[in-house]
Amino acid sequence: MDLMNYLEIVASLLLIVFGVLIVMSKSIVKTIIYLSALSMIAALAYVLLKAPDVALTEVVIGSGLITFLFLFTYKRQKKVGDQE
Amino acid sequence: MINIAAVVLILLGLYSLLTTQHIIKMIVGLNVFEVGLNLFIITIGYRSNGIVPILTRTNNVQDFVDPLPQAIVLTSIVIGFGLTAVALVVAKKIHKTYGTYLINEIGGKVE
Amino acid sequence: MKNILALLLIAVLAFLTMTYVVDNNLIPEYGEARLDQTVSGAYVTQSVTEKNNDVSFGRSDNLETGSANAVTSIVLEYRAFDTLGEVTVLFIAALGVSLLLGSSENFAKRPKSGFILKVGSKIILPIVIIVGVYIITHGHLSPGGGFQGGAMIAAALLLMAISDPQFIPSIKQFKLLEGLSGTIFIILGLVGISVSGYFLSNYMDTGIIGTLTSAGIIPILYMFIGLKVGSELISIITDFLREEAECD
Amino acid sequence: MKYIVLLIVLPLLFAFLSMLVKSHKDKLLYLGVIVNVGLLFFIEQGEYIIGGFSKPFGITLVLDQYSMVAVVLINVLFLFTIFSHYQSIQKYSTVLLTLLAGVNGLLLTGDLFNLFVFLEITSISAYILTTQSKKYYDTFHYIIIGSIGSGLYLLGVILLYGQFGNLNLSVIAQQLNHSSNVLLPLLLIFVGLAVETKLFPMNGWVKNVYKNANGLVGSIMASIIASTILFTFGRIINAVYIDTFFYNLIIIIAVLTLITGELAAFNGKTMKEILLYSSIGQGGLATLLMVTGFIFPAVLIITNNGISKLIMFSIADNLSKEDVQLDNLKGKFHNHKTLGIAFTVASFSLIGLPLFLGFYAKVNTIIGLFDVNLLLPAIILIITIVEGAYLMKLNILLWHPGNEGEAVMPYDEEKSTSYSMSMILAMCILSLVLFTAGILPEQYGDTILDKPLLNDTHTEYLIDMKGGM
Repeated sequence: MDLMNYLEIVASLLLIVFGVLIVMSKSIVKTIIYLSALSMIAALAYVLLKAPDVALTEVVIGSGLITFLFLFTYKRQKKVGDQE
Repeated sequence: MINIAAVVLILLGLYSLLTTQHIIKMIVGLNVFEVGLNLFIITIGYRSNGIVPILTRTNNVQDFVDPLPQAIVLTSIVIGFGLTAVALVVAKKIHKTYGTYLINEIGGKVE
Repeated sequence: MKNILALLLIAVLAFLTMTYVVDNNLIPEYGEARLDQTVSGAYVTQSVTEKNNDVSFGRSDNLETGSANAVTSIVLEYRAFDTLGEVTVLFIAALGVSLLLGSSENFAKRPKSGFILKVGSKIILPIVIIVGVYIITHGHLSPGGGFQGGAMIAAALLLMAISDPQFIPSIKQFKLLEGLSGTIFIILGLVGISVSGYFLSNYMDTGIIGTLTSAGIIPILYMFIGLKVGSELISIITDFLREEAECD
Repeated sequence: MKYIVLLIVLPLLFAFLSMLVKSHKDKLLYLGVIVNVGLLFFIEQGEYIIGGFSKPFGITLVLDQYSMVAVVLINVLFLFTIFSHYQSIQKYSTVLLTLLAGVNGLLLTGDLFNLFVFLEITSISAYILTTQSKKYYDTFHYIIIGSIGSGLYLLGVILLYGQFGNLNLSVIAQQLNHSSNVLLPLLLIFVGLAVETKLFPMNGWVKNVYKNANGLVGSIMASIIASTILFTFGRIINAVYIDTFFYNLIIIIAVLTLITGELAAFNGKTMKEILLYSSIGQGGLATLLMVTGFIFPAVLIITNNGISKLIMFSIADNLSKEDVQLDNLKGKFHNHKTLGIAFTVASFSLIGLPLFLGFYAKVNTIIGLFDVNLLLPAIILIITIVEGAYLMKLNILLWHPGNEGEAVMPYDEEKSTSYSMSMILAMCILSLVLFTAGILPEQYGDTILDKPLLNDTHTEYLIDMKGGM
């Protein structure tokens, strides 16, 4: 058990924790932020799995742009203000 | 290790997709599913003593991890982004038409 | 009721997948993948068409792809047709987004940005763009490539849009750029037919592996992919920024 | 012609070009479709490699007899669809071009991951096309189910890669033997494709999407995409060994799809409802034939269904833009006699009456299935009677002369009576095809299929694809 193994375990646990948080969370904004965090941790996992190309893509697209799209879609709901 | 987490993410994403009432959260569930799927694909090609599949002065191609799953995931992530963008725009349009993101409320208004 | 059904379905899938993943000899166990049993064995030594035992950085020349990054050589060489499909998916997505959101010229009034954001983004912006361009041009040598670099440049533009409320990207030029780089990508592929008889083949000299000018057609293709992906993402982002206005 | 890849690449090239010359988008679409149909005259069978890397390393395009029939059928149907509905294309011409590239890719590619990419191209184009009806919630439903389907498909493909170390369908098929355990990957691939094949538990989306579709989208979904996916499905199912459990499972699902689809069509209240449920039923029938290995009857059924559904969906949309109750359509065909005859020919062919292609297809199906067991042909015969009942009912209603004393519906009362010459021409040609293929099946078989009438098995039918069973 060297450092990499511990990191892998930590990353796996974090992935599952954030997955559960996404499923459990009631607030949509929180869900979106958790999704961004999940992507970030997935990128860490990609680095651990020796896939830097994929990690780079996941950070920029999965964690960055997708979060932006989600937030910009959801922001409208707050303006109309008739939900939940 | 990570492969089990990936399968759990796939299942969590599916569960979230099937049970939630909120359209945005369905798309989030779809994304969780995709993240899990992509992670799983990468783990198929992982070698615990492998190295990053990029040739430098100091390494040898024989030690590389499997690069093909990585290439597949690159494609898959970009495709997932396109899909998410389209789904979100349709969600926006739904909100504009029905004034809500909740499926049970839309169900009443569609008929 | 629906939840129970979903749980049941997922339990079945979980059982099936877990039996497959954990402890069987069907797929390689975690961390035990073997290159010699897959097609990747030939990809990394670049010996698909002819046997090639020794690949060493800075010495081997005229390899099949000449790209030091094995992922890049798969994405743009062995499975380049997938990449064409991939940019097409993004292309349709961008097209669909702009079709659905209409063409209102109004942009959302974005909130005024703070001092730190304004100044910070001015400092960060050129760095992000330079890194993006670097990633695109070094796609065959280091991690990254057209997709990542293009997405980074798009993200830089997003940063600009957030920090400066007056900033409105001109979508028309990006649409033109998108179509143009897609067309050039395909034409570069079609040239392959006339030169070597295969669509998207690497018909240029691949040079010495590890140098910037190596890998023949790959850096050129990646440049156009970068342009295309960047402009597609920018047009998606701009459409999302724009629609904000309609609902106010 | 050596360069089959042009069938996929040229539509894409035109799609990208249409971004540059926005004002001539629609002309590029026509040009692209016509060029593709023109290319069909030069194609030759064989296996073509892309990028110069032979299989399993590179991506290959497979053009055997099976995909030859499929490509010819789909491209020609696409041409007819475009020209009979050119008014409703509007700004969707680029999407249609990418759709054309996507379906050609699906039919031709011999690589499982490449197939996923084309599946996504096709389905995203389809999502965007279905938004034309402005029923966004239905489109959303379709997007979600379609994405789950393609995700599961990808999972199945990657498990196959883990097992066999490559992604080429025919190479994997050769490596399979009777002891290989490929149940889970195949199940996932099957479920993934079942969404688009409209098989039993996965076809909830079909109803709403089809019901609101206009003529263009309806014909494309019911005729072009449905046939393409069935052809793709048939290729995968026949290339790989299927173990008995899986085989029986798919047969049960296919039969259930057939029965539920046709019964729902029998109970259909509107014209489009009848047609869409009948599409589901025909999809089940074609799947059943594919699984049991009767490729030739399956191809006939898909061809027959593709042509008939194109005619019927186009005319259904032409009769009434809104999806009205059947009674309001009484005697409609007296105003459009030509279209009425085309519709009747299509529905007769769908039932399988003699003189039409459908008869040939159904006879082949039933004779073939007698070899499997007696239950399946019996089910199909009963279903054919049900099918005949509702389609005859529909035809009688539409040709109804009106009760005595009650005037036949006045001529130009409806605003929906607008139809174009090109549409009438297209419908006539297509129904003529159904008719000639029906009276001269051997001719048709020799020229296009080049195959004896009966007892063909997939092993001799799909070149280079060895399967078990």
